[in-house]
Amino acid sequence: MRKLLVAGVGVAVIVGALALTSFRPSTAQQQAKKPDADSVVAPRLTVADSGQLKGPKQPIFFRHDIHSGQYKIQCQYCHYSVADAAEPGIPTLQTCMGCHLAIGGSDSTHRVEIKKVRDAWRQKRPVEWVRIHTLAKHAHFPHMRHLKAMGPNACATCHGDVARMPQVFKVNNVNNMGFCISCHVERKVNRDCTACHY
Amino acid sequence: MTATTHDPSRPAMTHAEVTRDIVNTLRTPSRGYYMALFAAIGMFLIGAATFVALLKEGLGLAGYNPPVFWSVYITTFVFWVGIGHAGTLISAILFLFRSPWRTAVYRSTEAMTVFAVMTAGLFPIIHIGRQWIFYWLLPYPNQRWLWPNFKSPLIWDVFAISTYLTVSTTFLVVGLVPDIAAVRDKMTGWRKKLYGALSIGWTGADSQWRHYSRGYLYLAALATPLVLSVHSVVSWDFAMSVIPGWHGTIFAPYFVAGAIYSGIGMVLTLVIPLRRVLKIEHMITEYHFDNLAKLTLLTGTILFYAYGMEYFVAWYSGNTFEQETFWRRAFGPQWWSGWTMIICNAFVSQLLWFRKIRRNLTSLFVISIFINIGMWFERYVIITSSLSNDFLPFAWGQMNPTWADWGILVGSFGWFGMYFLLFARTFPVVAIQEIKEMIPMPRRKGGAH
Amino acid sequence: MAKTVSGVLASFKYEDSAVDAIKGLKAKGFKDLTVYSAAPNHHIDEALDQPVSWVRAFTLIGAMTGCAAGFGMSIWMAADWPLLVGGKPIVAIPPFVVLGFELTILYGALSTVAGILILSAMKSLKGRAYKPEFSDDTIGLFVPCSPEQRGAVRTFLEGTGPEEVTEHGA
Amino acid sequence: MSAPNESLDRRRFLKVVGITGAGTAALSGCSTDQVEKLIPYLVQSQDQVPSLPTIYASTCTECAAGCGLHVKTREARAIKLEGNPDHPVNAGTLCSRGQAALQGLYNPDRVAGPRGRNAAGKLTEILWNEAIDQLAAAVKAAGNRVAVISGAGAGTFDDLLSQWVAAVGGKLVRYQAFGHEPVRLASRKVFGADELPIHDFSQAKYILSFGADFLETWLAPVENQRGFANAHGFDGSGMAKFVYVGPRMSLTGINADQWVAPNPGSEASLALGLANAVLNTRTDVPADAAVLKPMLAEYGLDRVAADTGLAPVQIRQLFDEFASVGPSLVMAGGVGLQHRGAADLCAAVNILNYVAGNVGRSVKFGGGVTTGDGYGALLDLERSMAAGEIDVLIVHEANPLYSVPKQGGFRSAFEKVKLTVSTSLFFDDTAAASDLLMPNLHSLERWDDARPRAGVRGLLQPVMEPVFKGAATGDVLLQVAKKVGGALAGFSAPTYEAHLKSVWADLGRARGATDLEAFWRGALAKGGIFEPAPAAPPVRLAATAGEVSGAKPALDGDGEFIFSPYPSSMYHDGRGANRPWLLENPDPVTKITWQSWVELHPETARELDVREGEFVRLTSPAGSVEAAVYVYPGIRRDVVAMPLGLGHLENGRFAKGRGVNALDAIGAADGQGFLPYLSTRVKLEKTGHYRKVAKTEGNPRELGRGITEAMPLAAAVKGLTVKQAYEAAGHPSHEINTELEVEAIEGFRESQLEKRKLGAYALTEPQWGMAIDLGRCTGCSACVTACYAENNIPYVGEEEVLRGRELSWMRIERYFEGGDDGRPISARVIPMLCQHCDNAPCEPVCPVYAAYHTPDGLNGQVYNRCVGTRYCANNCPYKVRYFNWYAYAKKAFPEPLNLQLNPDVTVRARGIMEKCTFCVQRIRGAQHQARLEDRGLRDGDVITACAQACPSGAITFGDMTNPDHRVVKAAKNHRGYHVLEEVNVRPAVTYLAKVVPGSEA
Repeated sequence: MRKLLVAGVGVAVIVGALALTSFRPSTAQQQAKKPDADSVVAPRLTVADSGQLKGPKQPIFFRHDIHSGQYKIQCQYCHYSVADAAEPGIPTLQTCMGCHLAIGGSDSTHRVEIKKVRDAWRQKRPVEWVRIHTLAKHAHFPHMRHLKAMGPNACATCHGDVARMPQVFKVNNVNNMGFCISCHVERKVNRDCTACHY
Repeated sequence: MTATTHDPSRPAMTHAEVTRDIVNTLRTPSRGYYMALFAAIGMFLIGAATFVALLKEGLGLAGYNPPVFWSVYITTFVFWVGIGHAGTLISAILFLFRSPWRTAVYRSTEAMTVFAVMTAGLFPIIHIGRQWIFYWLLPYPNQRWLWPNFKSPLIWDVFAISTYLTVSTTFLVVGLVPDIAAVRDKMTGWRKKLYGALSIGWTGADSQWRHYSRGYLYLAALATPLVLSVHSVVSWDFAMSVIPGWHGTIFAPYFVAGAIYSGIGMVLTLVIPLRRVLKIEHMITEYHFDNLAKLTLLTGTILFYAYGMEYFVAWYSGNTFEQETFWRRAFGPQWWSGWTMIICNAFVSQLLWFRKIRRNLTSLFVISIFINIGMWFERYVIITSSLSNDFLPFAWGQMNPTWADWGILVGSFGWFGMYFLLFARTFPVVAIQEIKEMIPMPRRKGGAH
Repeated sequence: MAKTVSGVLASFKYEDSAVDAIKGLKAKGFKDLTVYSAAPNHHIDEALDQPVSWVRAFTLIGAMTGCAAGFGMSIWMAADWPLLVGGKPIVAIPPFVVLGFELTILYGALSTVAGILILSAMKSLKGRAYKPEFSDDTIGLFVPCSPEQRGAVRTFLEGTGPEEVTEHGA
Repeated sequence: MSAPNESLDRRRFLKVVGITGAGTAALSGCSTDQVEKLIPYLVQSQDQVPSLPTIYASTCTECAAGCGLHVKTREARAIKLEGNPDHPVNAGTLCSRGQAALQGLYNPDRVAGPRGRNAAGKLTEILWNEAIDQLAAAVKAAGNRVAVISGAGAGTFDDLLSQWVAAVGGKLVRYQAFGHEPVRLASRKVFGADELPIHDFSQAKYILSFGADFLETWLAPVENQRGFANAHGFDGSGMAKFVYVGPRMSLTGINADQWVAPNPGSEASLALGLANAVLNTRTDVPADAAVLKPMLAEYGLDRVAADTGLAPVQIRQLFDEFASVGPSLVMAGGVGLQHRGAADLCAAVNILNYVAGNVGRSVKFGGGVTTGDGYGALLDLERSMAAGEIDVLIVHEANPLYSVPKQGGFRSAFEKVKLTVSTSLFFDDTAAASDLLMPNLHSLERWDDARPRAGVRGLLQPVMEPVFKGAATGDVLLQVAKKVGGALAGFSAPTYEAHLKSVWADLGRARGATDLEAFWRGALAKGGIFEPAPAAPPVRLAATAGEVSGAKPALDGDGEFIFSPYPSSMYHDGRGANRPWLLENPDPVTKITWQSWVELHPETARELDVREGEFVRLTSPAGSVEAAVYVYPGIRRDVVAMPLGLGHLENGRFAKGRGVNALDAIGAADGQGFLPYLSTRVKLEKTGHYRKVAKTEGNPRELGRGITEAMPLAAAVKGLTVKQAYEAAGHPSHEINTELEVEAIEGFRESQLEKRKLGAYALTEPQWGMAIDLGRCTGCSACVTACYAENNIPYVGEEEVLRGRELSWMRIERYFEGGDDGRPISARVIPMLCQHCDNAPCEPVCPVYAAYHTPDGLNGQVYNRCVGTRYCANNCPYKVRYFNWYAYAKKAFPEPLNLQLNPDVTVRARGIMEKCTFCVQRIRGAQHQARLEDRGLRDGDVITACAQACPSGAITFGDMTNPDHRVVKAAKNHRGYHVLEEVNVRPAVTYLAKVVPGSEA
């Protein structure tokens, strides 16, 4: 009988506690770590390794760590509309070929992948990349506003240190509203619903 | 004074007989009972199927016709919440008033309350557009950092209904414990074990009765304001709006009276057959029904007044919107529903002025059916006809219910009946210990006390 | 099986005999009697005359907690993310009264039940003799006493006209 | 783009419009788990930035008016059509039909590619070169037995076509169903000018229309409406009076200040009577008008009264008013009043305009507006087809098998032709009967130009890759020419695009342009070249001017009712019948959607004992039609009317078998060069069956609730408010609250305002507001279509409309006044949209804050938060919240219609509430832009879709806290009022009371 009593009391207490307490969802977000220039040397990987790497396998084993890390190509070079439009813009094959007409790749692992790009270009067949950061269709995220406010290196705030990723993976669940809000509260900026939802 | 007495509130029985007769109600039931149970389950399945269809296709299946955005579902919701009120009134308020006649009936009415509110509780979920996220109405911590809007009457509703359900359930269970113990001591085998567990070690020792009686008193004291508040809150779902026909200050008392009226109607509908089925006619007697009927008459008359007052205010306010609404309530496209409500509630209840009718179970039963119908229509009229024609004539529209509306309505009765029947079969529907409390124990020396 | 408490159990069909027995025993200075009855019975209460139950304290505290919780929750949550609706103040007390009220009742009721359970559990009935008919039509009276005293108690009880008297415990 | 294009199938098309994230608007649901592909463009496109709109200028081909378009494209898909602000005809606005051209482009029932008849006579897919070979062979064989029916307006294509036909010696008939032939005939008769006049409303002080529905289908509706609004709208000092003469109040009619309904056919007599009155009273009549005196003298008051059956006092009043007020503008020649005397009526009106001195002022000739060769020419062709003199018939941009009444022999004649070719984009009635389908490209997919009038040359350019395997008919002609050679050898241009460019090169040279490429690109960017019309010599009366008769035209049959088929403002000549936007957008007068109906006068209905929705059969010598009755007080008792445009045998899933074709009840006979629509009497009998009429209206009367306020001109000039006007007119004061109450309300509001100033709500943001001038609004419903287009509003279809579940965020409420109480029947319209109230009743009742107030004064609706309790909709006094009872959006946009969805707007899922957002997506877009440019918002940065489309410019939108925004001035106007002010919800939308001439409102 006593056990039952304890249980009974417990329930009452818990009900009370629940209504009173309310914890904040932890929305720890990974801050932009400035890749210190020299240290970045992309590891040698073959497409075979891409299976082990985090993040989805892409039709072409494109190496952000080489392009943006090792060779320090600005994000905006390929993601051309990120500073003036809501959409960052996915580089066209033409953009790729701009360099890869000339650059064939330093070693075999690169050559294989670059060949894929050239073939696609020859066959006029766009590459179908697997999307990693997807936002629900009812949320509108204007990239340009965020770059305007946080500067050109703001990308890592949400996308993580892509410059060190052989294969891009999702660092933050950008589709979690809490992820956006925690930042907006912290920075004391607009929290109005219709800023994103319309 | 001896055990046989002229006080009609005290059945002329000994404690032993009381226990025996009530425990007998838990023995193997009649065929009639099973038929009733299966009927209820069948009806419930109809409702369930309809709900699945709603989930799959959308609320469009029901007869909604903007501007009528609420209709049968909310109507039925309010109907069931209302039913609940009679139970708590009888078990709690009359307990405080120490009115003797409640004893025999309060257990069954209280059970009715719990199951009615359980039924009502389903409707807010059924009627919303995205049923699968109904829980967004609850204030639970979430990663979106969002809370519900406590200024919304609908949130008040959520709290009122869940509180009401919890409290009346507690009240019922607490009341049951000593009786379960009594049953336990009469049972054998697994039944004894079952009731033994449920009686959480009740022995009827003075050390238990002492706190029990006190606690029960306070529970009643808490339930009393609650029962009055719940239907007030429900009425505010409407009264807080700007819609002519809803935007009324008398809504709270009006709804509470209506709720009790409908509740007692349902009590009559349930108890009249129940006492026969369970062979407890000698415990629930004409005397009790007479009192129930008087209560019905009182609340029915209050409703009569409220109806009149609504029309008076509409006229007296000079508010063209109100006037149009009430004119159409009586003579508009849905006049029939308006008149059903007035006849079934305002007029039929007046028959109870006659003692003959009050004490004749057949007539009472018929009247109770009228009350149930009338009170369902009252909510239908208030909700549907008020919405049909509000401010902008261009946007007016009439709704006609479809199978999806009726399916859910039928289902709700099935769901309710199912639980009630199972309860009547499993637990004493008459409060053993309270009856005994009223029957003085034999005294060797005799004489009054 | 808990070890039984040593004592004498008497069962009465007649209310006044039970009352006499209780009075008598109290007069003899016996404490901690346990009286079983199928329904609360004020004659027995008088005979035992015990202080009023403390359940009310539970009720009061629970109710007050609930009231605080109701208002606290609604006010804090409204202010946590201020959203304007219908031109009303962000923190508007009148609507929050409903929340305060509902939780008052809810907590009040739940803690009352908790009170009943806790208080009646304070006094353990373990090992005290009990008979099924106590929940029917018989009043039971258990007098815990040392095996030595049993005889005396028994004889006293038999004098008060019980149905039967039995001794318990090793 | 290369001509007949085999390689381009839709799959590739979809790749080409490679989608970046927001590219396609998918249903708003929280599930984003499914793997999504990112498909970039192959080549960096010069003018496409993902998520930013690109605007191309083009020209509308939905009617002959030739309005200029701005085509808004996103990720290389056209998503919205807007007016070209630089264009002289429509000046930046657009009508419903023009906007719905988008649903022509993406119409799921377009002919996907060339089709030919196989052995079994079934139409089957063929290749373009096969099709061209077949046509070429046939043309070669046919020699000069080739004919072309073309609905293409004047322009380079038309020129090419006529040269082409001339080269083979064939027949070319330029035919448009609504060709306004009578107007043209009259111009020839009275002024010897073979063209349609251009009407300038701006100076008119008195507007008189003899059945000319200039707001719907008559000549250039958008231009007319703009002019009408400027003339008839109250400008602070005065306004023009508008009198409508006709058997029934059309959309144009309900906008009249006075409706005159003479005996059908007697209008000419009235017009001549007016001319006579002017001649007798006015001194400033042109000298040469004297010759008309004897002829006009016949039309004295008595004669006119006898002819028209109007009360002499009313005629007298018209005579006096018209003679005294000037300058005026008189119009005639509407399809609805096209009886056998239509040419005479138009001639009479010409004379009236002439004597009133309007010609050259409000009625201008020399615009060179022509509308083809007319119905007469078509019937001639029919004869030679029937006689077997035609071997090859090409039907281009016309649907004669629908628009020519069945009773005539057109279909049989058509079937006699050896090879019938249809270039229609859609599988319409004519295409279905043709042997060879060579679908043209949509006007948004091809190069072309249009020459609606002198001085205006609009350009059309492909704004996106073709959706289907069409081929520009211009290219087809050239290719055929190459194959045929011989007479056609002269057509050497490689493609039609090249031909067009060369033509424009000449235009450039003619204008002394040195850099032709720059000239071309300039024109392309501007949408064409717009120059003032070359000065034309003033027209004078022709010798034949006097031969105008006011005699009553004949009517066929002996039924008791005169049958008046009239053009629907939505379906036009039937081409709108397969566009859901137009089907669901209620008829501006009857508010009926998706159905055909028969209009009956209430008393007639009472006599016949028929109620709304009851089916009746109209029988004339030509045939019979059945449709449900709509009881309409705005029609003569002896007339029954029916809208044209529905009742197609084919023409796609939405149109096929929907409604009935009113033409089935009239004869196809030629009334000297035009089709006399109003030419039959019909018998009316009940059929006994009934169907609810799918109208969006609940109750047609206002019940004195002051929803659409109006004030007399006298009061308006004095600058009175609505309330004052009431009192001035001696009406019981329209009191809302007593002084004390007002004080209390204000005081309370102040305290509330203080309390709510929390966080974002410090009222530092702009507060968006709108003003709608009911003096300008005509109820044309262009705003409604614009709203559907901008906000991805799904249509719900007939069945759901019957349950009142349409989702039109912006709706036009139409209320009738008078008619039953001695006052003459009239109608008032009011656009009803979310009022974005400060004290919005919908907000506090939402349990989850899905409806709430944004810091910038919007009434926000967060779709993804909404759980669908629908309390907000119940509690909205304006009933402007709409619920997704089913997943409407899922079935409303069948491929490829879904490509028209606006990526900036969430497509709403099932079970949630939606409503007008003041185009919040446009507001946010403008704010983003302003922020990037480090500046604040300026007036005009944000224009809502409705305001942008409104041809009358009745809607202004802006920041109410910023005094230099026009909306602030508009809202402060003394005519301003709020609907349902007594509910004290503080709407952000201010309505400006309508002004009616005279001293009675």
